Amino acid sequence: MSEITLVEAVRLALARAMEEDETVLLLGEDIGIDGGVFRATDGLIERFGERRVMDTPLSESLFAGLAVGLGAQGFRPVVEYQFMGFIYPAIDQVVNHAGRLRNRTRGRLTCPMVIRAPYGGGIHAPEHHSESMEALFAHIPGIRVVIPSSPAHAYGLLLAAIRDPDPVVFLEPKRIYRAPKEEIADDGVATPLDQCFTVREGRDVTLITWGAMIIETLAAAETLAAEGVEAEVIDVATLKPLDMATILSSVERTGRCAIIHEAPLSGGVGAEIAAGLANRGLVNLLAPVGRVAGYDTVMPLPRLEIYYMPTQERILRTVRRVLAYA
Amino acid sequence: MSEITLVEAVRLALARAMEEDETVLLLGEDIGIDGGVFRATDGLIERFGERRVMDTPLSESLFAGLAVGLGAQGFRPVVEYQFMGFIYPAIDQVVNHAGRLRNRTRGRLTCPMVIRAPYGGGIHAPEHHSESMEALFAHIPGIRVVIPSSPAHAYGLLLAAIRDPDPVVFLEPKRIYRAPKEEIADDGVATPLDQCFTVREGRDVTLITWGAMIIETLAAAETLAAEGVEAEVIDVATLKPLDMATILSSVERTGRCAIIHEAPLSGGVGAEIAAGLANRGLVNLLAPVGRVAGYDTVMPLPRLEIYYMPTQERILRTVRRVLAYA
Amino acid sequence: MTQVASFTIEHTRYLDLRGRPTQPLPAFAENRDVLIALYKAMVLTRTFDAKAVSLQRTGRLGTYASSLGQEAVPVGVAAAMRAEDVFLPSFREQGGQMLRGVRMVEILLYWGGDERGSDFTGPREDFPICVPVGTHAPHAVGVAHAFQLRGEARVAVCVFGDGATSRGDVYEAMNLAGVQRLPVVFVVNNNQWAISVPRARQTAAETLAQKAVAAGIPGIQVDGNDVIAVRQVVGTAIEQARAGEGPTLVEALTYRLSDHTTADDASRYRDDAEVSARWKEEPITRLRQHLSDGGQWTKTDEETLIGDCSAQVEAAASEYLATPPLPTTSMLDHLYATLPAALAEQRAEVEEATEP
Amino acid sequence: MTQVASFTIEHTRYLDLRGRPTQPLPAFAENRDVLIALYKAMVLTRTFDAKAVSLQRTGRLGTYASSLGQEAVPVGVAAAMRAEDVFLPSFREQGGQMLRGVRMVEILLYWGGDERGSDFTGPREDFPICVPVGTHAPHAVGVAHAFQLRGEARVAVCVFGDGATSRGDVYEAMNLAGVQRLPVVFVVNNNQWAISVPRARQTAAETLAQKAVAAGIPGIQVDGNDVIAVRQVVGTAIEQARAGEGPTLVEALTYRLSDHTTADDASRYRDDAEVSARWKEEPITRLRQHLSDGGQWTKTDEETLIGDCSAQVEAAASEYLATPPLPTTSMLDHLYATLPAALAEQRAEVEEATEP
Ligand SMILES: Cc1ncc(C[n+]2csc(CCOP(=O)(O)OP(=O)(O)O)c2C)c(N)n1
Ligand SMILES: Cc1ncc(C[n+]2csc(CCOP(=O)(O)OP(=O)(O)O)c2C)c(N)n1
Ligand SMILES: [Mg+2]
Ligand SMILES: [Mg+2]
Repeated sequence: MSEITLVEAVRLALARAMEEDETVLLLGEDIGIDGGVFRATDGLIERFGERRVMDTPLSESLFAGLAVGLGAQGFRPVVEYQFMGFIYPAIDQVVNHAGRLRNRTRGRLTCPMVIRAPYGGGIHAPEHHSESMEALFAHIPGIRVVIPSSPAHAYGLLLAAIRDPDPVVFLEPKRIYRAPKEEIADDGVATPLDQCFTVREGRDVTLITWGAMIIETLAAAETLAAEGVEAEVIDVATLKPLDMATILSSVERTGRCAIIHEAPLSGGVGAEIAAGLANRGLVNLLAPVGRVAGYDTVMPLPRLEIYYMPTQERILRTVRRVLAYA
Repeated sequence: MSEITLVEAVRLALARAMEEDETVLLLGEDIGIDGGVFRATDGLIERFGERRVMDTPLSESLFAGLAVGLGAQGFRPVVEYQFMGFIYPAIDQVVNHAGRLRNRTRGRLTCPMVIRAPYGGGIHAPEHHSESMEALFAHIPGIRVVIPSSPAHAYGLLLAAIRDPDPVVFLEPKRIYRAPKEEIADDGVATPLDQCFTVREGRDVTLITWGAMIIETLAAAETLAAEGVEAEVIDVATLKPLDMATILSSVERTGRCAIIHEAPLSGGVGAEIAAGLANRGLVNLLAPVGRVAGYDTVMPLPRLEIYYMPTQERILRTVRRVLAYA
Repeated sequence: MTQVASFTIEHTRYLDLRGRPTQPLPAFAENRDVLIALYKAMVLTRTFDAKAVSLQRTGRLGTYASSLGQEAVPVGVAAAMRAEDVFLPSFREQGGQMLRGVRMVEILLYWGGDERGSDFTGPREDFPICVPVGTHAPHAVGVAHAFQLRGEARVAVCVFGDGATSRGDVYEAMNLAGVQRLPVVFVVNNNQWAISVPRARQTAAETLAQKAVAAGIPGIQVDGNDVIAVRQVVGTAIEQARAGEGPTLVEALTYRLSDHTTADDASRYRDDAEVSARWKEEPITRLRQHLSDGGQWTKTDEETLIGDCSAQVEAAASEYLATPPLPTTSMLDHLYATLPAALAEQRAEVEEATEP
Repeated sequence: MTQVASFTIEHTRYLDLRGRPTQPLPAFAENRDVLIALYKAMVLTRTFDAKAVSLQRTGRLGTYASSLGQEAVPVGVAAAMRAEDVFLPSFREQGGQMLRGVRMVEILLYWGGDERGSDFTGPREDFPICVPVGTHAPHAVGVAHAFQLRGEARVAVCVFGDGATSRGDVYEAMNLAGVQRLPVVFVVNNNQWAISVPRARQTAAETLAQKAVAAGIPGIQVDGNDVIAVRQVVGTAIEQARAGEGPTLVEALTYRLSDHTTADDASRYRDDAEVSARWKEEPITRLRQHLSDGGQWTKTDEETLIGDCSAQVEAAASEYLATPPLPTTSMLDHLYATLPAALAEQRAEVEEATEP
């Protein structure tokens, strides 16, 4: 067992899934000999051959639909969209077909497919390469939206996503692709979907986040701990369907909470969590629900991107407001 | 002045806008001699000619991008997507271009375009013809999302949308295309965007909705009134950017509220409203924020669609719970 | 300037407008039973369409897309397929679905607004009707890719309209099929109209078959009102695909004699004279003429057939009308393989809201 | 079978690999100054690319896409355009942007992560760089449509790569341009690679020019390393479009001698031998050879030019490096024409969060 990065964990999960189930296939741009622009599929074409690791033409509208056809035929295609900024042509197929093929045929045809894409900012990437648009998918019926926040979760959740009999959009926080590292036993054990994870326990305030923002959120929790405030930190992991139960039970104990995400504030997945609290958790709320998010604007080009993304300081500012409320 | 329907009001606004500004153009499938499948553009090709009312090939990916090009050149294209179920190929252009052309060129090039589409259920339409996916657009930076709830608003808001210098997604609730009717003076007066409308005043509870659900919501308010409960009803109208101020000030008075929409519950625009309340309105909330929405599933085919959409009964059930809470 | 590539598009027809052979018929067409089966399938389709339209007109069916005048396309295509092939229709190929074993009651259920209509008892791997125009072309390519991966001698057959050829995803699908030499056949049912948009406004291309050139695959035109030609040309394409020789695009030239759907009024945008003229080309009369010219079809045969078709269609309609609705909770029960815990509450709400 | 349509694709070249005419040159190429201007523009482009790559390597610029070896395409295209035409580049046409008046410092600002880089002082109606591959083809059609509506004799010129030809929206754009006979010229910069995907895996089509056949518009191939041919063939297409004769697709055959971008390592997927062989075809040496064969270019000319180009590029780089960053609130100030009230609070938060 050695320490590996998140992107290596993705690769490990892909290899494991392909090893154990020959219906698992990879499709996407530059995933073959190039190993993907982030090397998530490095070495897989050598290991599993061109039949199972297919470089596609540059046709983003097509991929998701191609996966629907393969899925209906019993394959488990895993499609890589090179960056989330190029995933939007998939939405038509995801809404109109992938998310409903099982329902509309009463289970006669199904779509056990995974759409993978790196997402999020913070790596000084070119225009259109840093967005977080997970909320667009989290509203679509019939699919799952899953985001890992660590190498171990990337491994376990991706295995679960591939084995899941329904379509999963699996978004990888590229800012933490290469660090931190984590020890992973390549044991083929999946991490459960549809479930939030409490990554830090605390009694004073609940911080809810996912993806790369786990780093700043945990850092903020440490800062608070030094001040004697114990923050509970929840990694949402599966954004759809959303495990409100875990969130509600935490807030029931802490009475206070803040939600942190990179995506634009309005209509982000944080809104759904806050709405769930406003409905089923109101009785426990001792303070307004804080949200720290990207602003409702286009992700700026690299020179300003750090001013767009939630920082530890911004998180602390909001959490302190939430804590101070009486 | 005579009573007209919502779809006639759309047509009236289009004609008025085309009359007063020759840069206004219509594009879409079957909008010419056929007048659009709902007749929204009936007679406009005869009046304004083929140059300004253009039947396009069946290319939904293209339309939004075509409008970006026309918009950058100073035209004001109004693009009809025949049904919201076919609008998804536009999302790529809306996220990656329309919503950001002004920002990325610092205002050198702009996109004064409108995307129109009928949306929503309740007319027993075929598969893919009844969805409400406004939330997908309401999360996209740089655009507006506007939904009228009456003929007068359709007229006024569409004029405002066309005159607005930025892209607007204008969704028309087709269930109320033909009824009720309303008197409209074709006076060219726009209805302000970025603003909610209080369509009924009341002190006991705030009901927040948009589009065709205004009918069931107002009916529920009447039922409640008969029982001595005065509901305030807010028509959101512009879903993005969202006028939380009006909503907050209403809930400040009533202390209780329910949000009603046809779209699936999770991640619907109702979530953002509830989140705003959980944050800025918490102090005033005397009861959990109720949400009455479509279920998190695919809109059923016509035989079950009435069981999917919020009814007056479902609204009343939730509102009564909200009222009963102490 | 040097010429670096050249292409031609060919057109095939076997029967002229009066049913007389214009060239030697393909072997299958020498077999009376085969031709009569094709004829019957077309007549059944037309009978079914008429009934569906009348059910719609009387409020007992939702919007419906008739295939009046175009029966030779779906019937010819389905007849050219093997049972183990996979059919991916658009929304106007009921004639082909029926021939492949989809029950008429299922088709009625679908258009009547009941999801069970897409849960065929018949060809279980065939795709359901596809409403978003052209979005099933990528599925066909995925299905064909599955066949290729498994080394199966099966073919995916995808039918779409002239309008669909303007959709980028149809092009993307054909292009990938070309790169991978997939066992898929694309058939354009070119009925000259996409609702109110005439073929000429859909594209400047002289033929729709030439859309194939962009994908580097063969494109060919066929008289879509000549069921012998459709079956022959599509059949050859299918067998080539089966043999590993890659995909083909077939453009079948026909004409939509009906409104676009029951929700449409074609008289708003189309001359009656044009429609009348096109009635002379429709496929059923043409084949009947051919059969009776050869002494293979009598008035009695015709009467028997009409009676048979009506009886079958009426029985299907009765079964459809007698089908009780789905339970309301079914709207959540088939969304995922297992209902996620997060949806349990909503399911309970559906039940609660619909309690009598 | 009857033949109903046929198509041919032609290829044009004027200079062979050693710069010797293979056929009579077009009129403009008889003018020394014109050829030298093309030559200078290509050398400036190459100098600029080298500087940009070195800025990136030293951490002073973001990811950058060099046009090494492909300079003749953007330069030839831009040279064929009029000032009032509108250029819609992909992300590898800096040579064309520069020739049209976009300042080098602006290009550096863009790739350095500053939005002002797309607010050209130069051709104000030209589109900024387009990163999502092929998504600007619909814009080009919109721009051309605007010209047609206003009756202006202007042309939209859109350049994209071989990879982009697999995108459905590029096809949809060409198809509409065909239907409306719009004044637009599409140029495929076929540099044989889309990152690691070779041309042959992008499509089974023998040429990319034949993608035009699907749209019913002319498609033509040109030697993209022969700037005379590019300028001539694209120029003819532009003038036809201007004259109302509709759109053309030009495929320019060239080769990407560099990595895809500075973020790429082409040695992972491409043989060095292939690259070395292609160095023999690159456009700058070829034109220099032609000029010196005609006694029109001396060693001194060359040295002066190199010095000039370096000086210009260094000046631009200094100006770029000295540009202070944008105010943080600018991220909200240009989103809408007027900041919506709902965003005022967020703007205040940006200010608050970035206070020193
Ligand atoms: C993507 C999409 N856009 C629009 C529609 C609405 N619509 C239904 S059928 C149709 C025309 C289709 O024309 P064609 O492809 O020629 O098929 P036909 O109806 O003639 O069989 C349109 C525009 C749709 N169903 N899907
Ligand atoms: C829609 C989209 N998909 C993927 C990418 C990532 N990407 C950037 S350039 C490129 C290859 C483009 O190839 P080509 O069109 O041949 O242009 P070239 O880079 O060779 O000039 C890819 C896949 C992108 N920018 N946009
Ligand atoms: Mg048609
Ligand atoms: Mg390329």
